[in-house]
Formats: sequence, C-alpha cells, structure tokens
Amino acid sequence: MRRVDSLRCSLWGRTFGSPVMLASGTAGFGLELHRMGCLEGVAAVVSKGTTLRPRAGNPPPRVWETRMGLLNSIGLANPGVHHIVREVLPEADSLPCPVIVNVSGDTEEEFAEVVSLLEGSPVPFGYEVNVSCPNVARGGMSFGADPLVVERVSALVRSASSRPFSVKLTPNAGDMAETAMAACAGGADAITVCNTFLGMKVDWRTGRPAMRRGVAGYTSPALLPLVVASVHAVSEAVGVPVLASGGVSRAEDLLELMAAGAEMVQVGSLVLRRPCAAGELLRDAGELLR
Amino acid sequence: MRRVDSLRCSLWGRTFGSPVMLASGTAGFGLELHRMGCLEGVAAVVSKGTTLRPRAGNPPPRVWETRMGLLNSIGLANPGVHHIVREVLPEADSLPCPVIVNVSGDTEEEFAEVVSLLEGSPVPFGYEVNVSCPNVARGGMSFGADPLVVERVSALVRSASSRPFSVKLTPNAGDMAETAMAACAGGADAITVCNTFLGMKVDWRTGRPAMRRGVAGYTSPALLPLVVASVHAVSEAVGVPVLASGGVSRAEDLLELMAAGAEMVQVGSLVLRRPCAAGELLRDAGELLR
Amino acid sequence: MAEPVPVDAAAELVEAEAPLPCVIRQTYRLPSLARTAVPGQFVQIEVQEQGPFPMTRRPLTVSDVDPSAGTFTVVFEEVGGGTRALGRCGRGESRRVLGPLGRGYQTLPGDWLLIGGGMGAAGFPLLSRRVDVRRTLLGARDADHLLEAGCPNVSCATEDGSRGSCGLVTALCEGVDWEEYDHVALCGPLAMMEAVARLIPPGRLDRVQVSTESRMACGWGVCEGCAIPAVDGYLKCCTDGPVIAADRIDWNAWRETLP
Amino acid sequence: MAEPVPVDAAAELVEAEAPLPCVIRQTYRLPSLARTAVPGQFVQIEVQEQGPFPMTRRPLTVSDVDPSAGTFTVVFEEVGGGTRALGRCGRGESRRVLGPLGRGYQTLPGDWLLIGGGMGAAGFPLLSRRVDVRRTLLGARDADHLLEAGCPNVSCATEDGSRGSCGLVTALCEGVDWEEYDHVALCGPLAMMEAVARLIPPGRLDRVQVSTESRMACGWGVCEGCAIPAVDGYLKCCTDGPVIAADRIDWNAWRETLP
Ligand SMILES: Cc1cc2nc3c(=O)[nH]c(=O)nc-3n(C[C@H](O)[C@H](O)[C@H](O)COP(=O)(O)OP(=O)(O)OC[C@H]3O[C@@H](n4cnc5c(N)ncnc54)[C@H](O)[C@@H]3O)c2cc1C
Ligand SMILES: Cc1cc2nc3c(=O)[nH]c(=O)nc-3n(C[C@H](O)[C@H](O)[C@H](O)COP(=O)(O)OP(=O)(O)OC[C@H]3O[C@@H](n4cnc5c(N)ncnc54)[C@H](O)[C@@H]3O)c2cc1C
Ligand SMILES: Cc1cc2nc3c(=O)[nH]c(=O)nc-3n(C[C@H](O)[C@H](O)[C@H](O)COP(=O)(O)O)c2cc1C
Ligand SMILES: Cc1cc2nc3c(=O)[nH]c(=O)nc-3n(C[C@H](O)[C@H](O)[C@H](O)COP(=O)(O)O)c2cc1C
Ligand code: FES
Ligand code: FES
Repeated sequence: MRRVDSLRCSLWGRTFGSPVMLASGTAGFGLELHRMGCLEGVAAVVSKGTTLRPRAGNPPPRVWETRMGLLNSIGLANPGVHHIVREVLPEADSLPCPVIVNVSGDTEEEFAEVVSLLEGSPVPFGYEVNVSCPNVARGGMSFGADPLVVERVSALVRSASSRPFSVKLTPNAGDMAETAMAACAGGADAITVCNTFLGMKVDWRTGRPAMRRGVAGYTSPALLPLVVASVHAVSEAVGVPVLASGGVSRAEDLLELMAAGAEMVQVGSLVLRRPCAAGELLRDAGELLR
Repeated sequence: MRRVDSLRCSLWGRTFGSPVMLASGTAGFGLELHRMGCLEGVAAVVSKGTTLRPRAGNPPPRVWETRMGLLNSIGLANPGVHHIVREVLPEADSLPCPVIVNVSGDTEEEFAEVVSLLEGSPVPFGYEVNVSCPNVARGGMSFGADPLVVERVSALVRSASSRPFSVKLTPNAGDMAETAMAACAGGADAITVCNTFLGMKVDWRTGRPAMRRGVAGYTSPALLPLVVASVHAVSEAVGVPVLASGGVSRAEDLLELMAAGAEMVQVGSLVLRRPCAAGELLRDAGELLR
Repeated sequence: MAEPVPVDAAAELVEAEAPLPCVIRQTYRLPSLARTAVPGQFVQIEVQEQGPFPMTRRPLTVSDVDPSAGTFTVVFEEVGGGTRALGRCGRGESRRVLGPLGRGYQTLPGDWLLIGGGMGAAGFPLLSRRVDVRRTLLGARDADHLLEAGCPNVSCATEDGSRGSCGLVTALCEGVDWEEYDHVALCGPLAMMEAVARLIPPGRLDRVQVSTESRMACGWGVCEGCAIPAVDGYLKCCTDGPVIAADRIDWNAWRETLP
Repeated sequence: MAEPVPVDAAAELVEAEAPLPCVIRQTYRLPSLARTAVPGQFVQIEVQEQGPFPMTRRPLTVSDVDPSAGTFTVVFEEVGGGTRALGRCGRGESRRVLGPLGRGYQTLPGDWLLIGGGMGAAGFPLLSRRVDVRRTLLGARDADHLLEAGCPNVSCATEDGSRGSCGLVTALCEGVDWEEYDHVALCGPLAMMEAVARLIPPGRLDRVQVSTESRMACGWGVCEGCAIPAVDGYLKCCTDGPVIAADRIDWNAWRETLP
C-alpha cells in the first residue's frame, strides 16, 4: 500500500501520464472510441477477447442490468485472430495509444497459437491472457481455477511471444495471489486483477434464469472493495506490475486501486455508459491530487 | 431452480411459515430483538459466533461503511461457550423461535469441543459451523479453503453432536459446490451459502487501510447476484437444504434466493439498519406472492 | 457520405408531456442530433447524471426531430426503474444523450405501409415525414398505449377493444394486399413482429424493414451485447440495426430467445 | 426501574435550521423518546427510507427534548454522505428513528463542569437542564462550529481565534481547579478528550464522565462493532456507553486506534 500523489506510471518500459487503461470487451479495439474523440486520457486499450477461430458468441440475452450491477454473457464473440491481424490491427495502428490484445483459448495450446499469429502484426504493445475463459479439456472449468494450468499457459505464451504479457486472473477460483505467482513463474510480465465475478439472476415468478446459461459475468461498482483486496494481495505476492480491473466508477476508485498496489487501472463497464470516461476520470483524479 | 409460490419451508423436521432466519453476528442471540418486539417473522435466530474461550475481538475500527457496502472485522468477539451455555442460552429459551448456535474454532478439534459443550444445553435447535474463520494451524488460512479440512471438521462435529448442523461456506476459496459436497460427506445436514467476501478499503491520501488488518468481511446488497449463483451451484450439488446468506435488502431478493435453490434465507446487515426487517420482508414477500 | 459520428452531449429537456396515460413524450434540445438523425435511429439517454446506477443508458428511438428548433423527441412507456426515473426528469434539467445511433430505415421512394405494436410506433412520426406513407396499422394493449399521433391514415386494433377493432394488429394485417406497397416498416414486440412477418409472402420480406430491439449495454458497437439472430450468424442491433431487412432475420432463433 | 426499550418509529421532522453556517439542528416529533431520553443518550437515524444505501443508520446524540411538545432535537455537522443526505431532509418529511439508545450521563447532584469540543457539545443542552452546571468550556475549529446555545456560563476557545481565546480547549482547562467541581462531562474528538484527561488528577478521573464515539453498525448492542478500549477489555460504545467513566477507558489503546 502506498500514498498516491501522482498519476504517472509505467508499464513494460513505457511511461504514461495516465494510469487509465480501457478493459477488454468494453472498448472493442478502440476504433469506435477514437472516432468519438474519447481516447484522451487513455494509456492503452485492451482489446476485446481474441480467439483462434471466429466465434459467433452466445444467444441473446447477452447483457442484463440488475438493480446494482450488470450481467454479461457475450461468449467471446469475435471475428478470430486471422481477421483481427489482417483487418483490425492495421487500423488500430493509427490510434493515439498502444493496444494490448486480450487473448483466449479453448485449450492451453490455443493461447500460444493465437499469440504466435499476433506476433505477425507490428501493432500489439503486448498481450493480456484471459485465463478466466472455460477450459474445454476440463469440462468448461476455467483455466484460472488451477495454478498449475495457469503456469503452463503462461509458459506457452512466453515461448510464443516476443512481447510482454499480462495474465488476467479470475476472482472465482480461490487465492489469486497463489495463481498470480504461478503466472509469474510461467513468465508473465504483469497481472491483471481481475475478470468478472460469477453472478446470476433468477426470475422467482417463473423459476428461470435471466441469462440462458444461468451464470454470467457480473460487474458492479459495489465490487470495488473486493478488487481492492485482491489487488493488494497480488501486489504483495508478485514483483511484476498489477493492472487493476473492476469496480471503477469515479476518480476516487482509481486512486484507491493505485494505493492498494495497482500500477495501472482498467475501466470497463463505466465506458459503456460514458465513452469518454477515461478523460473524465483523469481530469477528476488530477483535481483530487491538486 | 424453481418457481416460488409459497413461503412455507422446512428444516430438520420442522416446518416454518417464514423462510427468514437471522444471520450470525447481526442478531446476537435474539434477546435484544425480542425486547424490541422484532422476532415476528423470524423462523430461527443464528447466534453470534461462539468459540471455546472468550474472545475480546479486534481493536477498533471494527465496522466501516463504504460507498455501497459494509466492512466488518469484529474478530469473533464473544464471551466463550461456557458463559453462553450458562448465562445466555437459558434466556434464549424464552424466545418465540429456535436458536441455531454458530460455532467457530482455532483448530479442527475445537469446533467439536465447542459443540460438545453446547450439547449440555437443551436450547440449541442445531448448529452452524463457520469454516470461514482462520485456521491457526495453517497460518490463518480459512478452514473453508480446503475441502478435505471441511470434511474433517464436519465429521468431527458430526460425532460430537446429536443435533443437526449446517456448514457455512466461505466465498473466498474457489468452488463452493465442491466444498459443500465435502461438508456433506462429513455429515452436514445443511449448507449455509455463504459468509462475507474479503474486501478492503484504502485511503489513497495516506496509503493506509481503513481496517487495521487490511482485509475485512464485506457485505453489500449488490453482492446478491454472486450469492444467487453460489446458492444455485450448491443446491445442484448437494441433497441437503441450502440456507442462503448474503445480499438480501428487500423481499424480491428473498424470493430470488429461494428460486435459486435456497430452502431458507438469512438476513444479516439489513437487520442492523432495520431491527424488524424479518417481519417487513415477510409481509412484503407475502404481498408479492398474492 | 460518411455516417455521422455519434456525439455524447448534455441535452436540456425543453418539453415533457403525457400524451396518453401510460406514455411519456420528452423533447430535448440537441441541435446536431436534430440535424443528422434519420428515421429509425435511436439515442442512448443517461438516466441520471450523478450516482453509479443505473450502470447503462436506456435506448430510445428518435420519434421526431425539429431541426429548426434544434430539438428531438422521444416517446416511451415507463416499464422499469430506468424509464421511471427518466420520466421524472423535469423541464430545464439536462441528461447526457449519445446519438444518433444505429442504422435507420432506408427511406426509399414508393408507397409505404407502417405496422406498429405498442411503443414500436414511437419512430413513425419522423419516418412519416421522410417517406410516402399510404397506410398505418397500429396495435396496442389498449387505447392508453396507442401511439397514433404523427401517423397518417391509421387503422388500429386494441386487445381490450378500447379503440379500433378488438384484437391484435395481425388481424388488421390479414386484409392487407402486400403487392400494394413498395415498402413496409415493422416495429413492435417480437411476438407481434414474427406473427406479422409470417403473413407476408416470403418473396416480399426483403422489402420489409424491421426495427429490432435488444437489451443493450453500450449502444455504439463495442460490447457485442445486443445480438439479433440472423440467417448468417448474429447481427448487432445497435450498429447493424436497429432496422434490419426481414429476410435477414432468423425468426425462429430469435423467438427462442424469448423467456 | 427497567431501562426503556428502544423504539423504532417514523418521526416527522418538524423544524430544521442552521444555527451556525456549518451546523444543522433538526427537531423531530417522537413523544415516547422525548419522554424517556436522558442526557448523553443517542438515536440511530435512518438516512433515507428508500433504497439500500447507506446500509447503516447514523448515530446522533439527543441534544435536547421537549416532552410537552413530544419532540427531540439533534445537532450535527455535515461531514460525509450520510449527514449531508440527512441535512437535506425537509420539514414534514419523516425518518425512522431508533432510540433512546445507550447509557447517558449519571445525572448526580453537585457542581458540574462541562468540557466540549466541536460537535461534542451537542448533548450539553439536555444535560444542562438536568444537572447543576457551574461552567462550560468549549473548543472548536472556529466560531462556525462552536455550539454555545443551551450551555451555561461558557468560556470558549477557537483554533483560529474567531471567537473566544485563540487555541485549544485544553488551554482553558489548564486554569481549572478540578477540586471545585463534583462532576465533569467531557465530550469531543478523541485527541482533545485525551489531552484533557491528561490534565485531570488521576484520582479524580472517576468523576469524569466521558461521552465516547465509535463507528457503529447497529447501535443496539448486537454487532460488537463499536468497541472502546477499556482497562478491562473492550466496552461497547452503544450499550456500555456512550458515556463511560474516564478511569475505565484505556486511553493509550484508544489513541492507537486513530488512523
Ligand atoms: C433501439 C431501441 C429503441 C427503443 N426505443 C424505444 C422507444 O422509443 N420507446 C420505448 O418505450 N421503448 C423503447 N425501447 C425499449 C426501452 O429501451 C426499454 O423499455 C428500456 O430500456 C427499459 O428500461 P427500464 O430500466 O425502464 O426497464 P428494466 O426492465 O428495469 O431494465 C433493465 C434492463 O433491461 C433493458 N431492457 C428492458 N426492456 C428492454 C427492451 N424492451 N429493449 C431493450 N432493453 C430493454 C434495459 O435497457 C436495462 O438494461 C427501445 C429499445 C431499443 C433497443
Ligand atoms: C454515540 C454517537 C453520537 C454522536 N452524536 C453526534 C452529534 O450529536 N452530532 C454530530 O455532528 N455527530 C455525532 N456523532 C458522529 C456522527 O455519527 C458522524 O459524524 C456521522 O455518522 C458521519 O456520517 P457520514 O455518513 O456523514 O460520514 P462518513 O464519514 O461518510 O460515514 C461513513 C461511516 O463512518 C461512520 N462515521 C464517520 N464518522 C464517525 C464518527 N465521528 N463517529 C461515529 N461514526 C462515524 C458513519 O456512521 C458511517 O458508518 C455521533 C457519533 C456517535 C457514535
Ligand atoms: C460486456 C463485457 C464484455 C467483456 N469481455 C471481456 C473479454 O472479452 N475478455 C476479458 O478478459 N474480459 C472481458 N470483460 C471483463 C472486463 O474486461 C473487466 O475486467 C470487467 O468488466 C471488470 O471491470 P469493470 O468493473 O470496470 O467493468 C468484459 C466485461 C463486460 C462488461
Ligand atoms: C457485523 C457482522 C458480524 C458477523 N459475524 C459473523 C459471525 O460471527 N459468524 C458468521 O458465521 N458470520 C458472521 N457474519 C456474516 C453474516 O452472518 C452474513 O453471512 C453476512 O453478513 C452476509 O449476509 P448479509 O448480506 O445479509 O449481511 C457477520 C456479518 C456482519 C456484518
Ligand atoms: S449494445 Fe454494445 S454492441 Fe450493441
Ligand atoms: S454498534 Fe453494534 S454493538 Fe454497538
């Protein structure tokens, strides 16, 4: 834990005047936001989840706002890494900030395969490895649930990649500090804390869940204290930078996550409501620090 | 998952017209609430955590309200099981509803020891075994983090007890369904889902945590979807009744937890604000069902 | 012509009324949007400026625009917390409005038939200004939910018979000679739209422009939250739609997503 | 006599004013409480009737009562979200009030000295009605935070010198002949109370009644959230206190709990 008196930060040899990154899945590849003039204050965009093959995603409903949060079950809809390397990344090269590509896989090897293909593009600043997605070989249990698997995935990505990468942990699988250490043992250059929490909404009148699969990813600004606790635990356990992700709805939250041990802070759901959230947060945080 | 059209429910051979139980640590032994006339609508009171020896509890601050939740770090302050058997339970015998005694221990054996001593009182309807508390033998890691430990604790309590008991899981340690199955393998007669989430608040101006120990137990009505998901997962995994605990702030929440698979629903933090919450929830739920 | 980039701006509420007991009509000042919005496009309105909830905005169709006054109008029903809170917005207050969003109707020349159910007719006033509407068929639960204003040549049906014929809008459609119209605009609840689509000769479905709805998080294309099942995968309601040709929609798959 | 059981009831706000720029004074109608509350007791006021936040009530000292009018008064400073929201409560609105809570002052006969810092003086008006106050020493940041009303025979100090002498209330205490008073009531920020307690001859600390404060969740004794370090373990501020004899408090341990 530390006092926060500046917004300067650095990641992978680069320094930034803003700690705000855009989280995966809520900013695309930054192109729409760039058109809207909303990339001011953005240190880096983390892209939507990229997989080997194109994925259509889950049947609707895919998003469902609850009283104090948001459920999502997108199913990693994306056009696949080939299309992304060919069509999307070249365009993303014109953004005023770096892009970190978020990657997912159905198997341990697939992560490395996606990364190898991304190595063919000059655009990515680095990668974010989403080990929260379901491991097909283990009956859909998340890769992130087992530190040994996380270490193996990290090591596979490490050998496939010339670029730095962060491993994005899941909060739904025990001790994140332990998993973070496993990721670092495998070669991770940062840890993202963390992906969405498993949540569910059921209609008591019908006995049916709101989302077809029952559980979905849940985000809420009220989860901030859980993320603060995990960021702190992970930052005490590992030497690499911690990228916080979860619960930011105002500048104070940003500063609190930095105080807890985050080098940079990602903003997800808030951007859906406020496309220019990064600039607004940066401005407000600057005022708080003055 | 099921449609909810009635508030009738049953636990351990007893039927109840209300599914509302008062959660551990937010209702004492029910005596204060009884004096205030607030036990209407209460199916059962779960007592504050009882330990072998008296515990003074943690230094203040012990509670800290955040923007959308409440942190607590009470440290299981309680006068110890001997005092409780001698002084408190006899008084609690006059309550209009049964009392389930919540027990904690520093070691696996201590749970059974506390239960044996409680067997000396005719008052308890059953027990709730709080495996979220720190395991002294394992450097303070929660008992609930390891399904094998949970099974052993359950088996020890089972052999010490002539009464039914529930095991109250922690949400901070991986798959609750697996832990629930372990608890049942050890002999548990119900599963309480779940204890508080680890949360933390840090003051970014000073770099110091609000609570002395850093992390604390976090409750918030915005956590309801996490508890709904866990109640569902556990109720699919085990055959014993599931007692939901967490996130109830209105009658709809109560019904949703029942729809997700809870037989009964505990109310914690809400009682701190509204001592007569149980009666209010029962009335509102009845109206919703009409 | 490049599509206009959506703008996020504070818009002042300049007029609010309840044209029907269950319907709210709000007019906001936002000159750029009033100038650029086309029929069938929508806006994402932030329910409250302060506070974290609701976390997402609420999508509402641009019902009409007045470019000279620099205003646009939305018409909506209070169905939940978000629309209820928005309905309490007072004259002189501002809300953040992001728009124009999505692809609207292709406003082609020829004779148009509009078919709307409930709030589905919200967008017809603006559409009626831009195309030749020969006839409008409207259905609603009751007279209190029937949006006739701004629609030419209305025939209507209500489920309780409180206005027009008693029954569903599909009954009105049964008498339609589909050859008479060059274009059809269809907007309403999914079940109603599907029933209507089934009455239309399959060969003419390409001339039916369906204004779709889906739960949305962003509204501007990044979250992939607003999937509409299409014959070739999913379309995004917010950027591929909301107006989608009826023959591109996978009606069976879409119906299955109903609770 | 059995202690009165706290009652949770909706109380109407009948009067609200700002006696000082930074201070709010609210009067609620709640006859049972007006009748039974004793000096030093407090109430737990629910900040908003609707909505889940704040999750806990806010504890405020009963500043005064008017049993014939059936009203009681609280005096507070807006320091955070809860007190700010409560301060916006308008006349005619109601809030749930739970009380009377806690153990108040032992209102013994004899000569009393009251020592208050900031809002610590909030409870002195009621105390002054029930005991013989010879003198009141008050300290505050500035004149805008100084609660003189209802206190007899005031000497005061402000940190900025805007009223009374410039400095801390401890300076005023230095001149006190503690033998002159049979009882002392002490209430204010912990650092101030500790400094004052250190000036008092240890042998007389049993006659000093300290009105303590702690973060609270319930306020009625069940959550164990409001621990005050005492010489023999912890006391619960809400039911063992808030008024506690100075010689029972473990001042060193208490000070260490400050951030
Ligand atoms: C492109 C588009 C245009 C629309 N235009 C209009 C209009 O002009 N007039 C009108 O009355 N309604 C319109 N709707 C529907 C309107 O957006 C919903 O009624 C509204 O979002 C409900 O919000 P709530 O908070 O009141 O309801 P709640 O049910 O409490 O909302 C919970 C969540 O569900 C979403 N939601 C609920 N119902 C719908 C729905 N039918 N469609 C999309 N999301 C929903 C909300 O946005 C929110 O995220 C439109 C929807 C879309 C997608
Ligand atoms: C027995 C008792 C009597 C009190 N009487 C008065 C009074 O008469 N006048 C007055 O102005 N203040 C009084 N206080 C302090 C008052 O309760 C706090 O200022 C108030 O709770 C702050 O709430 P908030 O939401 O505005 O502040 P925040 O800081 O936003 O509150 C966050 C949380 O911290 C708690 N908290 C913050 N400061 C305090 C504090 N000093 N003491 C206890 N809890 C705190 C709040 O209750 C809340 O749970 C009293 C406190 C106690 C315990
Ligand atoms: C609609 C949506 C889609 C998301 N998609 C992804 C994804 O593809 N990959 C990923 O690692 N995280 C994904 N996330 C998680 C976010 O990146 C982020 O970790 C999470 O939303 C918590 O942050 P927040 O509270 O700021 O929203 C998604 C979140 C949302 C709401
Ligand atoms: C102040 C406080 C004290 C608690 N003490 C205990 C305890 O001693 N034993 C226990 O098993 N759970 C304890 N809990 C957890 C509650 O029993 C309950 O599981 C939790 O608060 C979630 O429910 P809620 O959201 O309704 O508050 C405590 C919770 C709070 C807020
Ligand atoms: S609502 Fe986000 S992509 Fe359509
Ligand atoms: S505030 Fe709960 S015991 Fe005192």
